[in-house]
Amino acid sequence: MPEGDVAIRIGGAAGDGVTSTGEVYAIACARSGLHVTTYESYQSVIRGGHVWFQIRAANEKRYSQGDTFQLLIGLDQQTLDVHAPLLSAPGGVIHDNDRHDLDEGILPEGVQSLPVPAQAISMDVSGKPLMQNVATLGALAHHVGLDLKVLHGSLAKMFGRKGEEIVKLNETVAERGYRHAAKQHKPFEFALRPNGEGRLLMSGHESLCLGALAGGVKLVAQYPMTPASGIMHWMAAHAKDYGVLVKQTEDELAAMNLVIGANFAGARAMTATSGGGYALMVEATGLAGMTETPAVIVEAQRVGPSTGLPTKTEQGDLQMVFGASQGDFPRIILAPRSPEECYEAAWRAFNLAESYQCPVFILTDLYLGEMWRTVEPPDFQVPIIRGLVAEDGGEGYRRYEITESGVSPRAFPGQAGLMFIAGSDEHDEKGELISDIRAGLPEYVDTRTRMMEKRMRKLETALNEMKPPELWGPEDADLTIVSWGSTQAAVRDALEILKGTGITANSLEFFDLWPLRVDEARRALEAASETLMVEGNYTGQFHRLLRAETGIALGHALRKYDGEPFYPREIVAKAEEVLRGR
Amino acid sequence: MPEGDVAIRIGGAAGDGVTSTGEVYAIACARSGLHVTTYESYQSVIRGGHVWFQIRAANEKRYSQGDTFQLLIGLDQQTLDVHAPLLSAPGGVIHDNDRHDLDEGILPEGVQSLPVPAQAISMDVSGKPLMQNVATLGALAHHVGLDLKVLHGSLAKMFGRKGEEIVKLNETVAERGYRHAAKQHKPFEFALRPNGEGRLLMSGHESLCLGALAGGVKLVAQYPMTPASGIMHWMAAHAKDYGVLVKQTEDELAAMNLVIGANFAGARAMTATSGGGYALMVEATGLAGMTETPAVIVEAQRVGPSTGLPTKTEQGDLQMVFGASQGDFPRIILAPRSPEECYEAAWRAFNLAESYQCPVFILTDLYLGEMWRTVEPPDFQVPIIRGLVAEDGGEGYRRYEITESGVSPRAFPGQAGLMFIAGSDEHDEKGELISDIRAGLPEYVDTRTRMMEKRMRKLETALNEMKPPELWGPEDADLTIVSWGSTQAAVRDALEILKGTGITANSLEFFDLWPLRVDEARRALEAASETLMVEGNYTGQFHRLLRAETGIALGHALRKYDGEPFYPREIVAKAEEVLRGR
Amino acid sequence: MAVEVHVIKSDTKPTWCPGCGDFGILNATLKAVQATQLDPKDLVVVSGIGCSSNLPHFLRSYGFHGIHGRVMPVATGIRLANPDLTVIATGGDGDGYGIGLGHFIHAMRRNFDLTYIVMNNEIYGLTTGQASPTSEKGMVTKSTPWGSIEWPVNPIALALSAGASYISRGFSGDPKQMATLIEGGLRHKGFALVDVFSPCVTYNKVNTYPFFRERVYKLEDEDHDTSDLLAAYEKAHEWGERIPIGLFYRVDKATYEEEEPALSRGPLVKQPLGLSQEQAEALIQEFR
Amino acid sequence: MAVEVHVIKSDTKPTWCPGCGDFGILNATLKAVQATQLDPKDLVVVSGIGCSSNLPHFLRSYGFHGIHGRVMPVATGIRLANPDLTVIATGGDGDGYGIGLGHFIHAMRRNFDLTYIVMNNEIYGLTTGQASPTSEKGMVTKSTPWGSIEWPVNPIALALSAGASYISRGFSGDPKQMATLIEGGLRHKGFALVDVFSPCVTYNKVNTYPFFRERVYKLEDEDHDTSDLLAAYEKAHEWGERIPIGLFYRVDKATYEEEEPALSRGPLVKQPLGLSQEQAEALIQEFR
Ligand SMILES: Cc1ncc(C[n+]2csc(CCOP(=O)(O)OP(=O)(O)O)c2C)c(N)n1
Ligand SMILES: Cc1ncc(C[n+]2csc(CCOP(=O)(O)OP(=O)(O)O)c2C)c(N)n1
Ligand code: SF4
Ligand code: SF4
Ligand SMILES: [Mg+2]
Ligand SMILES: [Mg+2]
Repeated sequence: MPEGDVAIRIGGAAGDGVTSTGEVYAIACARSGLHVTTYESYQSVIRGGHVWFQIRAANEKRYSQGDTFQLLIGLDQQTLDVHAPLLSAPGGVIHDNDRHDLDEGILPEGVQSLPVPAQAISMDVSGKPLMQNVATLGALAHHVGLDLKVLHGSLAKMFGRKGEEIVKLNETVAERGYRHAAKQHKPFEFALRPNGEGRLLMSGHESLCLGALAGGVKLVAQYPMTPASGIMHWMAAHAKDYGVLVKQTEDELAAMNLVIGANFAGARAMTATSGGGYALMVEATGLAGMTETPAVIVEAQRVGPSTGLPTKTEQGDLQMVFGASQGDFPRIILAPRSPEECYEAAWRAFNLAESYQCPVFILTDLYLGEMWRTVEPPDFQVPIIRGLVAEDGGEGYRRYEITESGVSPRAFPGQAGLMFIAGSDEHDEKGELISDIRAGLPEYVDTRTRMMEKRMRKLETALNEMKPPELWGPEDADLTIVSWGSTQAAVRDALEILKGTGITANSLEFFDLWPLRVDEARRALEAASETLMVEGNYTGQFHRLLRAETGIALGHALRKYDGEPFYPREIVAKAEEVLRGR
Repeated sequence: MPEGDVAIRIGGAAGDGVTSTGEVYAIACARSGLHVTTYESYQSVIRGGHVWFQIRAANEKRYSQGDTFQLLIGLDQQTLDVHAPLLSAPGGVIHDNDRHDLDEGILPEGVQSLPVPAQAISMDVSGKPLMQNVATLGALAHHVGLDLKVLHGSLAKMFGRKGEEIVKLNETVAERGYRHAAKQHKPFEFALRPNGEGRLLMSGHESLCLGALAGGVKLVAQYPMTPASGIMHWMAAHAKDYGVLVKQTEDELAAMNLVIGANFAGARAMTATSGGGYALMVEATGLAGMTETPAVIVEAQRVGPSTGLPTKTEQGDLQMVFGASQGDFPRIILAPRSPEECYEAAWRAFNLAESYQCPVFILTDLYLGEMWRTVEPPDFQVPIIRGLVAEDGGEGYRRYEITESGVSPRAFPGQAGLMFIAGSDEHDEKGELISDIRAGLPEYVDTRTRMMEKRMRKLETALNEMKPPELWGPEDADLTIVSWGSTQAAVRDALEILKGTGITANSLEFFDLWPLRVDEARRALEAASETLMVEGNYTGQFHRLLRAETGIALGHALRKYDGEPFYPREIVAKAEEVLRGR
Repeated sequence: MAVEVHVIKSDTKPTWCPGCGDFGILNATLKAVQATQLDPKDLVVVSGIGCSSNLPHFLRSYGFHGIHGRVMPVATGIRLANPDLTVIATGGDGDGYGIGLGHFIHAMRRNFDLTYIVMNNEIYGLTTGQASPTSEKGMVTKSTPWGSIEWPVNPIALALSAGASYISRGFSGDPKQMATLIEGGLRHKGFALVDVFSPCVTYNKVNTYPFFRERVYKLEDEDHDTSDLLAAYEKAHEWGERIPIGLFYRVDKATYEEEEPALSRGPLVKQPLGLSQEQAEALIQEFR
Repeated sequence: MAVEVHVIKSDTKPTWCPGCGDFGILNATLKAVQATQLDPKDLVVVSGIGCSSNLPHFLRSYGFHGIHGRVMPVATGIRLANPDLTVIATGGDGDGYGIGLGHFIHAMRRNFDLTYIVMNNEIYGLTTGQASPTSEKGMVTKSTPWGSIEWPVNPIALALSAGASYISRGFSGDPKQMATLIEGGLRHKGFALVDVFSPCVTYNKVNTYPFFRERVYKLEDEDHDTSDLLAAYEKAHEWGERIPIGLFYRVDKATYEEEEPALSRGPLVKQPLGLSQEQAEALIQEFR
């Protein structure tokens, strides 16, 4: 990593407090005005599993967790054994040598052992070993050159609700760790430039929740599932203050149907789940399509197939979401690239769902949803577009009126004179069934065709609101790296690295996936001299979609399906291979 | 229609006996050695809806129900009003003018009114009006030139289980109708050539059931859903004699999981459903994929989205089946083109499912599943291939052994020494979870990759057993008509018609859809001078798949989504338009 | 404003078979709605899929005719979005007690304030006659040509054990009692179940009008205490020669809607969308 | 052959939190299996998803660790394919009484011959602590930060009303009784439910070991008649100061497997595949 760009890693057993330790550090960095990105690796086990947390802080904006890390806090022996050999120099290992043995032989050159008597400090200050992490945090703050006061503030934020006394004890422990480190070693010359202008730090899913609130969400119905549960937890915690009804349902079938009922009644409602849970929403997705009821679905991907690796990341559900439910009907798929974009995707999703009266997906993943990143303060004054709504008491109201745009005026129960039945069977403009005594009669065969075309026209209308892929980097480049959704992070950082290799590359990033801006996509692909598609699944699900729509086969592909996010250097290596091959 | 090729249509209200009347006629034609194809149009209502049944009989093999019909039996007024104007000359309308009024003004030229006092005959013979249909059937037999004895035999087959007396009464009524018609009019000169060599008559789904029995099906778990219910009914009726356990489950989720349990235990088990029901099986499809458990799923498509038109046909679920469930895993998709091929698809599906230990779909549709057609007697000696199975008591058995083919040896509960746990979480070769305390550790990140690759390799191995598309007709042609599944029927008949127009066309037919024989597909498409894709859905779901796989965009598309099957002349018209446009 | 039956009845003619028990239920529902003098614009009738589930089309109110088995969550969603609306959920025995059984029980334990009318014909009608979860053991159907080998569900006993607060059973042959039961359900605050014996004249040749006429008796004619849970269980398990209809059990308890904090400000649909300046600022503070 | 516990116990070490109630259930299960002297090759342990559902990995038998909520249909499929196998179904309260509730009730009314052990910790463990269908009203969890507003399901009462033929409840704090209950279930012909209070020491701070120790009493210590349905209902609704554990109800009735004609020739997996010549000819006749 270049100067002014440092990643640290904290590892330990589940229950060791890896997450809270990392969080305090990340907050401290953000409050110091640094740009922060994080990645946490954990397991599908409640206690005892191995957890590690990487936090990157830099003077300039960065996107991914970074390839390398310079400092390691090892809270257990396994962390020292597994992660110490992976460190980059200059760097060090912060550990408590009263409790674990660091085999210095495994350290790369230029990486030092930086022992801290963390347990002893914690015992000394508080009489309990519980705060040993905080002692290592203090040491860490010194080594990277953070201000002790900022660290104190971050501890206060984290532990504030436990009372002032606890905060004080934590501060003392941190200070002792800091002082110990200061005596041992001068700060590394990482050239981080804390500047005091604090930044906001949030995860992709937190940002998405904010966007949903700004977009007027009124009801969230969900069944717990990693990595979507966090959305329910956040919403539940904020439900009272922000007037959101959070309903944990008995399963995902219920969640999706409940969201449809609520939207039918006029409340902006959403659900969130992961692939296995979404699989149970497939039938009701078609119900939303047919009844033209808005519905917002966050599909937070994780490793499949089936239960797979529940705590690991993948981009493997696009194909399911794209094909979900029998027959054809309009659907909209957004795949935000970053925590910032999660915010926008959320409020846009509600507007799109109500404008086009159809299901709208926000396709995130474990990596994006749970990564924390520093972001610019979001604009809370977002447009609220409720789409076509009928006036009370209109004579001869036709809920499914055939229009040029395909969009027909909605009515909400309680409105006078607009009573209608929303039906999952094919129906006419008024909403009357044509599946029973009318089916197959020439007149209604024609009605079916026209209703189908009306609904599908909404996709053409919606296309105008969809955003074309973004080309990032130089227009002319040796290589165009194509990606969608969260893979942006590694690609953008890879471009930075490539700059130093003499290769010019740019990044073609897709985020509004469906309806797809095919013309722009084709033009961009045709303009590329060489293309490399990077995506996190085995079969190249987006690659297939792109080819089906544009007919263009991308030159090269880099795919990952091991549960880990992309690392910039993997992309760099592949780019070099591709261009060497020319 | 050419000589020796006659279609008749019977129409009435649901409950009027349209189906049984048509069935007796179809049987009589089949027993007369004619080639029969049928199409029945009905509605999602139990009584009183409008039903019509078209039965085509010909001296030569035909595929579709045909474009035109020459004789109409009108059992109610609506039938006379709606269908009489659609008749082709020479032809006639058989109706009871004591009961309904045929407005002769609406008859096309050359079409005659052929009244029969059907109710009077029935009353006279049996004292009840119930057998009036049979009187019209008698008249019909005369008009097309069927042997009265054959009609009697067909009645005996149909009503045999109601007792000899009822059969006798029916025969008498039929004879009276026949004689009445004979006095009124000499047989039409349709040039049908009954030849006494009886043919087998069966529907697509009956043929599929036969194929499943031949292939060793032991358990069928299903939840009722048109048009798949017929499979359950047929199987239930044959369960005792053929040792098949038929379980109607509480829903489709249960059906699919039950099938997985049964296959895990070693019984060949299948389920059948339509789109909305399959939507509920999506999650468990991935379970079969991950645990490498065989499963055969008949997905009988009908009109979507959602409940749509439950009694109408469409090819709109390919995309759902293709994308079903999160993540990537091997699946096999067969789309038989004809009742004959349904038989083969069924037994092949079991062999493929056990050979590749994965879900295998048979994608039929309402049209194909319910159409009756005369077929050659199937060969009941089909190969039974159970795939790789471990020997009892093997030391160090690894259920998910990494092999070159991707296939690992199965073991069945009850086998000594091979105990293992099939798990939906990612696992190692032995079946132990790697999602909990191993997830994310470098060694197991690698295990995940290797397990994923092992599973996906099965698709490559299976490709060898998949059949390439069939090219029917002349190699060199002005136009290649591309279709999949049941659309073959109309395409093949369209080719016959095109022969008379100076256009040479051939038919490129896909039926083993996945894994797709891409090389052969590409070659065939590249060899075509002009291509027309014909499929029964709005967005061109197979078209999209073909383009994604081959990169080739087909020249033209004819799509239908009104619930009706394709008619040959629609394809002819489109073909003419395409070629005129050149 | 007095609401007459003809106002609530839609122009769409039911397509049920002549004699189908569902006609009686439609009429009883119309009568009950009229008795409550509910403005039909504030009524939503929600159903699944089945012959019975076509009912919403025959009322001139708002309606949602969803998918098979999911009537409960859709109805819940409507209630939670706007508790000013009266919600009638309806459908068949297959819809509610078969594929929808889980939702049914969870809805009851939550005590949502809605009325659920189940048109129980002990058969799958629309799919042309397969065994349903209430089909009796031994019943011959298309899917059980040698007789069903399953014991049927007992909806009344299940409702009791799930905690529904108004549990009743009617019979299409007695539309007057049924109207009273439905009206009682509409007036009841909490989950009201009205299970109705509704003969399918086409596919169920066992549980016919005469079958029920010979067997049913009214709970209100006997000394049944509708507040006694155990007595209700006892009645729920009565079957065979004598089959009770009427109100089995009723209890007052808080509804879900009453206890849900987000509804304390009124219906969700009447709340402003988006965030106020203060809310936005408070939120931002959390991320600093 | 005497089967020892160590033979049935797999080498895989449970990854449950130290102190988790599920350890007790595993041990009791091992003991019960041993007591029946079942050859582990003929045992299949089936589960869904959850902390509890990892249990199959800790036995050296066949196992199927499926998806969330679908343990019943998978277990059924195995039983129907091969009734020579003994099937234990297991999983959590969320798995069985939440998402899987419909299957649970339908399986009971069919009286499949299997034993279902539910590790009921009144919480969603694996997903880190949301309310479960058995969480008590008022319980604070991640999904109900202001207290749950739902009444919990009552699995025992539901099982009674669904027609299960062996209905019991154990407590992880009393592994001996639990082993007896599981063994009873394994020996019982028909559907056996063993609901177990299995404290989640990490996420459920209400229903702890002390909570149950203070409250539970054994039905066998009182004068409880396990053949009396109404008495069982009464006990099922007991909650609060005194909570009964033990066998609530038992009845002999035909199992589904016994009544299924296709199984009269023996297990499906032991039947020849394909058609005989005569069968083929008979079939062909139907289509002539
Ligand atoms: C997911 C799904 N599975 C199956 C069906 C087919 N289906 C339609 S109605 C019905 C059952 C009807 O029975 P019931 O609910 O008792 O209503 P009834 O027709 O008897 O009034 C079924 C299985 C469906 N529409 N959706
Ligand atoms: C369809 C689906 N939805 C959600 C999940 C996520 N999930 C995993 S375990 C679980 C619940 C666990 O609770 P419980 O069944 O009580 O088991 P416990 O962990 O408490 O033993 C959930 C919701 C899933 N795996 N599949
Ligand atoms: S089939 Fe039965 S339930 Fe359906 S409409 Fe006819 S009588 Fe009623
Ligand atoms: S989280 Fe609870 S249920 Fe899960 S292993 Fe830990 S103690 Fe047991
Ligand atoms: Mg019914
Ligand atoms: Mg639990």
